[in-house]
Amino acid sequence: MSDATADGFDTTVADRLAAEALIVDVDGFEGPLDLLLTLSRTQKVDLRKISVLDLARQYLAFVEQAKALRIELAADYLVMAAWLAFLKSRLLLPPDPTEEGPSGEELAAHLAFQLERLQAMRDAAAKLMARDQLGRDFFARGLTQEVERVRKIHYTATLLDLMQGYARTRTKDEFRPFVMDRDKVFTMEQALERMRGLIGFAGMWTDIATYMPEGWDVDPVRWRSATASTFAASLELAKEGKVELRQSDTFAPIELRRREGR
Amino acid sequence: MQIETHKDTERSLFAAPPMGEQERMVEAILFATADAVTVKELNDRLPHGSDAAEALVHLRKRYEGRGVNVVKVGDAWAIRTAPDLGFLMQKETVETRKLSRAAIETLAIIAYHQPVTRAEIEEIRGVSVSRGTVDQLLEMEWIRFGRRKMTPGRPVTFVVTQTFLDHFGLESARDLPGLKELRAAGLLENRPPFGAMPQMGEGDVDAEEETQEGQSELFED
Amino acid sequence: MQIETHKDTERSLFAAPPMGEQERMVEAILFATADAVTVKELNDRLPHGSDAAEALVHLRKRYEGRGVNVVKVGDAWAIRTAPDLGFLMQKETVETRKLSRAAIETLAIIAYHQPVTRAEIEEIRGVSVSRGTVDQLLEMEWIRFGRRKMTPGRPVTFVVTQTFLDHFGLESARDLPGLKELRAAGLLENRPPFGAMPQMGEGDVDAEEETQEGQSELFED
Repeated sequence: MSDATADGFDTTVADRLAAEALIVDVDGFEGPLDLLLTLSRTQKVDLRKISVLDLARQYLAFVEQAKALRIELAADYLVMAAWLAFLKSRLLLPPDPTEEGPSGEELAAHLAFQLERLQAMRDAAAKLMARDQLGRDFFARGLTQEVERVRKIHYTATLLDLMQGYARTRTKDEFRPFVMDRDKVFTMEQALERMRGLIGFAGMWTDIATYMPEGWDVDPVRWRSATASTFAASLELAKEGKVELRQSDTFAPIELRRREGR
Repeated sequence: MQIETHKDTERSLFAAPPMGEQERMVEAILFATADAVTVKELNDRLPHGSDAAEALVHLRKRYEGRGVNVVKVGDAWAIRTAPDLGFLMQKETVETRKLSRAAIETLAIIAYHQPVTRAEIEEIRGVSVSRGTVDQLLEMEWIRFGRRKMTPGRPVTFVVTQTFLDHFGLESARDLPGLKELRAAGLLENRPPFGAMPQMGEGDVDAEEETQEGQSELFED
Repeated sequence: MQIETHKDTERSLFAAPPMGEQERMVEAILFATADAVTVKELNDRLPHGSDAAEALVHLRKRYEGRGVNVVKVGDAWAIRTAPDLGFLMQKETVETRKLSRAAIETLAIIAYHQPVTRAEIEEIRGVSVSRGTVDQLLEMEWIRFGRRKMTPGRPVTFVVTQTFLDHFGLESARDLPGLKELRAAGLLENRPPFGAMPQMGEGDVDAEEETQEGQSELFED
């Protein structure tokens, strides 16, 4: 830091005045890089040829002035000051070959690059804003026409819809989920019920075909169902010991008789 | 070149710009203004000495037959889409909807009983058929008018169209499966009143196996 | 080649309208809206088999030197009044929100360095970027989020939008003023700071190669 103090004395009156002017405006700067860029303009050279060493001196003088005027500087200004002091020492001292990291020249070059890049972006921004702008220099259509959305409805139906629709009209009935069609089935329960009522009269051997329900002999499907259930019911009754069964020959009629005595 | 002409206008403060320039100016104003602009307004906005009315004549001619035209709206002027291109300002969105139950039933009856009169449809459905339903089916081109019945009043009949057959993947209306086949295929259960089966279904009883094959094809895609 | 394939499709289906008609249609569509319309949108709205890109070439030529011009905005097209006639439009001028210096600089950095992370913007400006600045630019739809950087933390990037291009009358981000010179001077490079340098944002040191690739992709195709 002794370097910085020494530099404070080195600076000219003009520099100090300039630095003071900057300090008054410290709120107007957008951080240390912005301040450095402003300071660099006093060198009146191309940013590529700027003396980073001089710039570091100017910046440090600025910070000293601020301190002297008891102006609070934001932390990042002080960080930059410390770094520039370090950079200055590196630039002034002969390079130490044992030292690692970038050389003072490299650091200075990067700072110069940063300043140049920031300036370039500012120039670019100015050029951009100077362009003709929509709604200021050139204009879009004033009388716009909305694109009207037309909804077109496409109706569809499947063949099954058609079938079901037709069946509905023919049956005046809603379709139910598929269930077994029981119209043509004579269940064993039905056969049992029927035969229990009849066997009381079967003292003699009688063909079980005579126990078939009335009206079921017209439709062969119904006939088959009734035959099967009547036969099954006969077996059940025999098992219960209520009837006896006999068959004289293969495919001969099966005969049934009430079992006596129980 | 644009810039030069612009400079010309500026240089001669009071001389009106050339007519070509005035036309450009009117064009830009009509384009950018939200409302139609009167000749007076145009003249107020154009450089002193301009003749908006004349510029409009040229501009109007320039836009003749173009995609947009310079048109007079009341006593003002505007650039508007050419009338024949109005369709471009519409965006069609297609929505697919299931046909209503009434329409499906009506359609089914026509398909199974064609040619069929409205009275016959109503008799089968047990309810009157709304004009809208028939119109919808006609508009979809699924049904069309058949020949008139040779009965008193000579009522018109309806038949299904090729479009209908194409939609349902049928070669002819005769290929429509009968209710018997549908039941046999286990697809539905119903108790049709005896003798109510339509002709078309009955003819296929012998060809049961074949029909079922056809049906599964029909119902599985 | 695109045109060829287009024509092939068109031959197989319906004949596309003649090019003159297509030009009229594109003209009508562009006149109807204040926004730029992409070629794809145009093709979607034109009759099947049309070639909006070709129609645009003709239309653009037709409006050269006129009061309104056909301009390219990114991959979209719009009709805008000729910039030299802006003086006629005081009535139409819209008062735009005054942008802060920080916002303007941030915008320029995004435009010239895109895709760029917040840390990179802070590195260039030397100060942190306030949330409000970015929010304002996002709200104006002048910038939007680009794809994330493939670097640790996968930071989001910012890029400029079509609205930005339209506002500044740029055909593409490649047409930014002075872009070539800046690139030639190496000022668009993302040179990482040395470890010891004071820095505002965390620079994406590892992202150097990728960033440059991103830029060349954007600006050189």
